[in-house]
Amino acid sequence: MKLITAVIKPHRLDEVKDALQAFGVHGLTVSEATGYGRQRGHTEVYRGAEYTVDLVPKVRVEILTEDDDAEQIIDVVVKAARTGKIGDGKVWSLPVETTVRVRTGERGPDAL
Amino acid sequence: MKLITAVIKPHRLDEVKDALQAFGVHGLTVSEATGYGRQRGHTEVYRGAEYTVDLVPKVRVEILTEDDDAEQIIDVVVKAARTGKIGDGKVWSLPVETTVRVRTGERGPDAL
Amino acid sequence: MKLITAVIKPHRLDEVKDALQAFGVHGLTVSEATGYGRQRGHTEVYRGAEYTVDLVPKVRVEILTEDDDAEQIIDVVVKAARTGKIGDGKVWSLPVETTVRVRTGERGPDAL
Amino acid sequence: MNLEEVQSSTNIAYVVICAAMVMLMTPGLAFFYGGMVRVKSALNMLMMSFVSLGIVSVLWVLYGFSLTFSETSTSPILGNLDFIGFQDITVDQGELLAFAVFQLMFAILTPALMSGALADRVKFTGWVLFVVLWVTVVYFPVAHWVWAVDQGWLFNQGVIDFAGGTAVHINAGAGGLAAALVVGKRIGFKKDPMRPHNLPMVLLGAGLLWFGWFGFNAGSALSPNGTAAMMALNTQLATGAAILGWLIYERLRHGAFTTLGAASGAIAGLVAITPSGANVNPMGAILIGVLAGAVCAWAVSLKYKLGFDDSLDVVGVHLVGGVLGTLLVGFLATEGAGLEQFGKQALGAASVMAYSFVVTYLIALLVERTIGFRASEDEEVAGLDLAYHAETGYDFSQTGSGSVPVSAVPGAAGAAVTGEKKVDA
Amino acid sequence: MNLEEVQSSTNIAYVVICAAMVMLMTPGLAFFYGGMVRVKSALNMLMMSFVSLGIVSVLWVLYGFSLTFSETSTSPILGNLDFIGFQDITVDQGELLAFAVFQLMFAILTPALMSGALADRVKFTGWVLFVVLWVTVVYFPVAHWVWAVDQGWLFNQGVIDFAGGTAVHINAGAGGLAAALVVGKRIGFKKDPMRPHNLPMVLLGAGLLWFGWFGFNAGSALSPNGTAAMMALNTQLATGAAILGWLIYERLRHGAFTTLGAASGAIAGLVAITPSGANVNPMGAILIGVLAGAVCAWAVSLKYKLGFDDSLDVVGVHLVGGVLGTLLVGFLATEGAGLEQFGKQALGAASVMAYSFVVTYLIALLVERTIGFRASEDEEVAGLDLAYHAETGYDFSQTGSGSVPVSAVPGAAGAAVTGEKKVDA
Amino acid sequence: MNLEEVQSSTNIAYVVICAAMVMLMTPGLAFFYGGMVRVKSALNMLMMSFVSLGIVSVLWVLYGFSLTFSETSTSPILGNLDFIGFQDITVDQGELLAFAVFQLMFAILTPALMSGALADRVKFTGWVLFVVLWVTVVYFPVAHWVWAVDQGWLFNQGVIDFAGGTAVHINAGAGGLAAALVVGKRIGFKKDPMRPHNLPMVLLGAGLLWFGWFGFNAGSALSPNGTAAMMALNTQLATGAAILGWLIYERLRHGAFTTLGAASGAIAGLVAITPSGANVNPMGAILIGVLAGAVCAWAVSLKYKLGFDDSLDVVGVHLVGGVLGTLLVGFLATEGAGLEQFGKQALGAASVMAYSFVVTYLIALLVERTIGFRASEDEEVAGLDLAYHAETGYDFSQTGSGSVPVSAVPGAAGAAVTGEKKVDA
Ligand SMILES: Nc1ncnc2c1ncn2[C@@H]1O[C@H](COP(=O)(O)OP(=O)(O)O)[C@@H](O)[C@H]1O
Ligand SMILES: Nc1ncnc2c1ncn2[C@@H]1O[C@H](COP(=O)(O)OP(=O)(O)O)[C@@H](O)[C@H]1O
Ligand SMILES: Nc1ncnc2c1ncn2[C@@H]1O[C@H](COP(=O)(O)OP(=O)(O)O)[C@@H](O)[C@H]1O
Repeated sequence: MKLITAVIKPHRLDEVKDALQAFGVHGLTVSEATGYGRQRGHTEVYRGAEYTVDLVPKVRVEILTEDDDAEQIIDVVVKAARTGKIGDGKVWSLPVETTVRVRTGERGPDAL
Repeated sequence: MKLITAVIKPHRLDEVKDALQAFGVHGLTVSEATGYGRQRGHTEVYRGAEYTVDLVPKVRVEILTEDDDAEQIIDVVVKAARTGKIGDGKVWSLPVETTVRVRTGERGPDAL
Repeated sequence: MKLITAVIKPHRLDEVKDALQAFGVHGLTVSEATGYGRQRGHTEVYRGAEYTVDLVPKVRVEILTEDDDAEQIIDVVVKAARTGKIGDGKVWSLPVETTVRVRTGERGPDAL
Repeated sequence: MNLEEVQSSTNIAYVVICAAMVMLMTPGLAFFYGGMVRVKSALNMLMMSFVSLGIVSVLWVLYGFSLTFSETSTSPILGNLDFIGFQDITVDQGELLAFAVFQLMFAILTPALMSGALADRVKFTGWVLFVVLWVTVVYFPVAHWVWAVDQGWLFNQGVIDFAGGTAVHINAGAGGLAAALVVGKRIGFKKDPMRPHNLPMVLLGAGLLWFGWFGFNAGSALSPNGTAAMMALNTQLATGAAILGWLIYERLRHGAFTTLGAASGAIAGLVAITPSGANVNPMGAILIGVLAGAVCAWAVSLKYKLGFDDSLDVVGVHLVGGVLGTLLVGFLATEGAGLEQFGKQALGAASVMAYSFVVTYLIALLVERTIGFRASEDEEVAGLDLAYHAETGYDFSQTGSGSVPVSAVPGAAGAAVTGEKKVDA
Repeated sequence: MNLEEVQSSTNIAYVVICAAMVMLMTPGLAFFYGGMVRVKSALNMLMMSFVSLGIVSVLWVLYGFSLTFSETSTSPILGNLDFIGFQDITVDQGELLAFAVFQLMFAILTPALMSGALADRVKFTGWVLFVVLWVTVVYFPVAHWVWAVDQGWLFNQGVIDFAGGTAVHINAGAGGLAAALVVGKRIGFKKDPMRPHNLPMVLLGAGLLWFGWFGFNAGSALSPNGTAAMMALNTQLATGAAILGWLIYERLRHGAFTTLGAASGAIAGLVAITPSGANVNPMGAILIGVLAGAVCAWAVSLKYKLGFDDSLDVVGVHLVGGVLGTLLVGFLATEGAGLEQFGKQALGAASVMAYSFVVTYLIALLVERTIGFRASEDEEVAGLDLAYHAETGYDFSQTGSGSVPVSAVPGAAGAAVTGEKKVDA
Repeated sequence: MNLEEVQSSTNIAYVVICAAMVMLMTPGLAFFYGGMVRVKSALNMLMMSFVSLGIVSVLWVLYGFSLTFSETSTSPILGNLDFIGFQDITVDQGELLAFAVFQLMFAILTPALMSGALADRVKFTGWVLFVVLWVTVVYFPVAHWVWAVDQGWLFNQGVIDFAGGTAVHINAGAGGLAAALVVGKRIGFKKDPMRPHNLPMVLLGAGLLWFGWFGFNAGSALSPNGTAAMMALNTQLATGAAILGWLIYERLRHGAFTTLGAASGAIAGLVAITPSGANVNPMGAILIGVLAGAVCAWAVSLKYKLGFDDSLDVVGVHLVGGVLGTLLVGFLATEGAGLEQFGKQALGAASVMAYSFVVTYLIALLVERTIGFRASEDEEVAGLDLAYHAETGYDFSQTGSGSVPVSAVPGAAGAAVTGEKKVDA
């Protein structure tokens, strides 16, 4: 099993979700994040004090998947999340040792 | 060392925390998430526009643990988080290479 | 590639960010979390009902890095995040299998 | 133009503006209560107050005003039907119209007060029916008893209730308790933490209530005179003193000066000074306030001791504060204070309390047995906002759409349009 | 001191306080609208209203009041320049001054109403220029038509518009539609969910609007009399009834009683009762309200059917509600109701609608062609708050600085100071 | 009933309602300030204002009103003790009572204004003691100097201060500066970003302040007349113009029209117009407003240049705006403008500023040396809300309990009940 994590632009979430569904992935977990890299933030002004806010809003998407599908899912996500402008984000995958579905206790591929 | 991640229903957090404490786990990290899988969301209506909101609120719990305890902890979490209805969530574990306690610089099991 | 995760005190984020930048890390992802361990929370009172709130606000920082830099980056983070009081947090590292830059599709070290 | 007309014009200006101020108390109450509940039912809490603005306004014209204040009634119990539909009231009766809109605001606020006892667990339709029945069977009669000049039996007994200690606060407090008993406890009562989701909103509500209460109390003089001015001053003094009373109690007992305590203390003081009017002097008002703050701060813990789930402390604040204020006038009145007046005050408090408790209990039972009052367990756990209002209170997410992908679904009366939101097209 | 002076004093007290209440409507509107948009442009929405408070106040003294209400104008179309700069008005003319500040608040509110049609996608400087032109070329003339006693042509036609059904609501509704057509749809209209980011804020806005509307409606009597009192009562009744009308429609059509519906219904009722004044009786007010609630609840779906992006339903609520209220007076007026009055009402509604639509369209085009009206795509996607206001609405993060490390940058006029915030030093 | 009585009734109506409006300014101020601080101390900021409503109300009756406005005092410095406890004031003195409650609201607001200079870093008990001492030793005397007709020395000098440029704004501004110097800078001042946690709340505060300020300014006429109406108009004009002044300055200097700037500009304009009353004409009001907006926009940067941490710019807005407004009347007064009046104005401004600064400095020192004024470092870093109020401002979490498992602990005065919340049982 693999855990694929994608840190993407918030307004691409819908596309990524739709693309994954079309591919056949029927579950995922989403959370809010901020980040920076090449893309930097913006300036804010409060009563004459100017701040640079470095961190840009991002969304983190996590998908548990069987090993065989991992590469394809990465490709699906990368394609759907891409706008071509800096700050599009990163996708990475980690090896998972155990997976359990809480409701049933099923393990491994059955847990997905 | 393992990192056990559980994505569970928000209102089971207390039970999971209590069960872990009873088991002897004395630290964990919690964050907010949303997700979908078999369980889908709900409909919202704003001035006649109806939306389906797919993502359901979840809570993510992360526990660093020694290898030997990992299986048991997974069981403890799964048991405490279970309601038996869809959407109960997933638990997975990842292999951890290094762990450090920031305050002291201790590594490995001592860092927990 | 490694994924270094640090759960630290919120007000140390600036220092950690600055230290990483000085070291040469030019990207990271940040999200909000809460946690407990040795450090416990506080008491809140609402119309005479007293609650103990166990979970303490933390910030999670994630850094993707090449294998060779991992140890040094961990040290940089640990040093910058340290206040010496309990609750300073944990840092851990995980092995990463694939990394992709969404914008270009570059993989591995080039994706950072 | 003669003197009487000019005075009448002044009265109308005064009462109309005070009416607007009292209107604002119901939204104020909505925020006061809404900030105190968990986020998942916050909108429902707000709606319980706002819908009262709708329902009672209509009933007031239909029969409420007539049942309460018909000028020709001879019954000590209830008005007659002379003012039904406001059929014969014209613009020549400016003061009567101003009085009608002013008093309407009281009739709206009183049932809304009870919603605090029922937070997070009642069906919205059940609440609507409950409000309709309650104002009809409880509020209109009781207001007649107390305020119908030379008609209502409590009025004729000489009970002092300037602006609504009995008719509004004791009435709502006792009713809230009865309804809470019928409806039962929230799931997780005494076990789960249920901390306020937005304390600044609670303070906003308290601030608006306080502002509007000047209209409520000082406006009840109906003509701007020394009584009105004294009442305005006393209102401020009792409220300020009650904040101090509550905060000091809380600090001694629980170790902190809480924001929720300051807001609650303000309301407790406002409640307790309401019956007195200008019948007490400024030092009396301060005494009433400081006692109300401390006593209500203690009284809110009764629900844990006695085990009834009066969620937002309608009993602890409105019933206890109302009784306290009503009784204290007996001793503190600048004229005629003493055991006799105290007896009258006790009679007023007790009879309203008993009537409201019993009848409200029956009404709540009736609602529960017919269309249902208590929400289902699933609705309550998921939150009433989604269950009855199909809405979420806040969306501060980065995506501006709640990080929630949204796609269209078959609506109540529409066709499915997959992949986008369904609209009324 | 004579009777007239005392009555005048009463009038001044009344109108000055009502003016303050109407002032509060513009912040109220800001919250009503601001809560409805996505978080990334919420401040911009608030600012569109607040800047109107600045711009129109100044223009009013310079020439607005004179163009609208100069006492010596003989034109049915526009006032003259006699009151320019308020040069000859002194403290001896208390009632005139009170009237001037009261009416100023209407002139501020009306352009602000249109901002709802333009949510999330216009340049702030474009909006500023638009407001300047619009009040000058549209509002001041139209208000003269309707309200300049014995001068304005609609006034002389006998159109009943007590407090602004035509001059305010139809005017803003038609103008908002025209501007929205010029500016175009929001990116993602009909596709993306755009749910309100803060519904309690919407209710706060509705509550403040409602409160202020008593000043707006009842205050328009200018002297506190029976008409004022009847108007206050009718205002409350229509608003309450409209909440019910909207909620019932929504429940039948979409299956839920929404909070946004309750708030919207209240505004629809307030809009629809505005033209009638005391020309309808309380039952008439309830009828107007319940119809306005249901009809507007239906009308807000028109934008999806017809495909124009009137983002926050200025058309559905203000134009439709305003037309409905203006026409219904024709039939429901307690005096002189009938086809003839209906004809006059229709004339008033149609002429204001046509004039406002056409002229606003041209103004919006002018702004777009000169300094630009529509925001750039990048600005719109990232949110207007950052683009034009360099601010973020909320920061609830644990770090107290938005989990966002902040360092100084070269500002508009300053040197870079790396690693810390740049200040004006 | 005679003419005088009717006029008196009108005055009471007016002053009582204006008093309610001024009361609302203190909650308004609480939101204005509360939205500007970081979330971890937002409740504390709100409480600093709310507790003033409690403390000063009580002190006012005990001795404050008497020290300020006793009718029989012959001292130019301070009132006497004739009104202590309001012992001999009865409902027959309606206008006096109305005046007492009206002026009480000013005495509440003024110390609350200073809380902005002390944001996020003072002990709550220290603040309470500070307010008690400050109103007693600074506010009551200074208000007597300026407003005690034919008694106060500044009044007798002919200083024009219609509604409180000196007694309220310069007084609070200078006092705020002194206290901020004693208390020291926030940890992280000039280094950490400290952005407002809730800008819509800031605007809400500004809106409520603006509304209430009509009561404050126009109400200060005490009788509704031409002066009152002119003051109402001028209040609106200066405020609107100041928004524009601030926004334009900010755009030129920092490249953005900020929401915080619009809100701050409004307050700057309100402050600056306060002393003039109807002594300037509408064009003069606009001039005062636009200057106040631009000058205060510049003045808020002084704290970075000079290195004092006046956290929420009490100096930049209230002191600078108050001085500006007070001096400008010297030149712009419609009657008697010129160097002589300017000299009087300068005397008034300077003497209040000097007295307030010095005495406040000593009071703050006294508090610091006795019960302590500055919070501990740990309390400040963790946030004052938890430290002094045992509360958290918001909980928008999914769990409805803050994602925070909560279990009972030994409370201040109770036994531990592990695993569930501890209640007062
Ligand atoms: N080394 C890294 N470790 C973790 N997250 C990173 C790293 N570099 C970038 N990111 C995440 O990816 C996002 C986009 O990266 P950025 O360099 O701005 O754009 P791009 O990948 O298109 O060049 C960042 O906002 C951050 O959340
Ligand atoms: N493939 C997946 N990858 C990541 N998270 C998942 C995946 N499938 C489900 N989840 C998470 O688990 C939650 C529960 O899953 P769901 O399928 O709805 O219920 P159940 O596991 O009880 O069948 C989801 O809301 C989501 O957060
Ligand atoms: N076993 C664990 N698994 C995951 N996170 C942990 C664990 N133990 C501690 N943490 C995280 O580290 C934070 C600090 O831990 P704590 O024990 O309080 O302090 P310290 O590490 O300084 O002794 C916690 O708030 C929690 O977020």
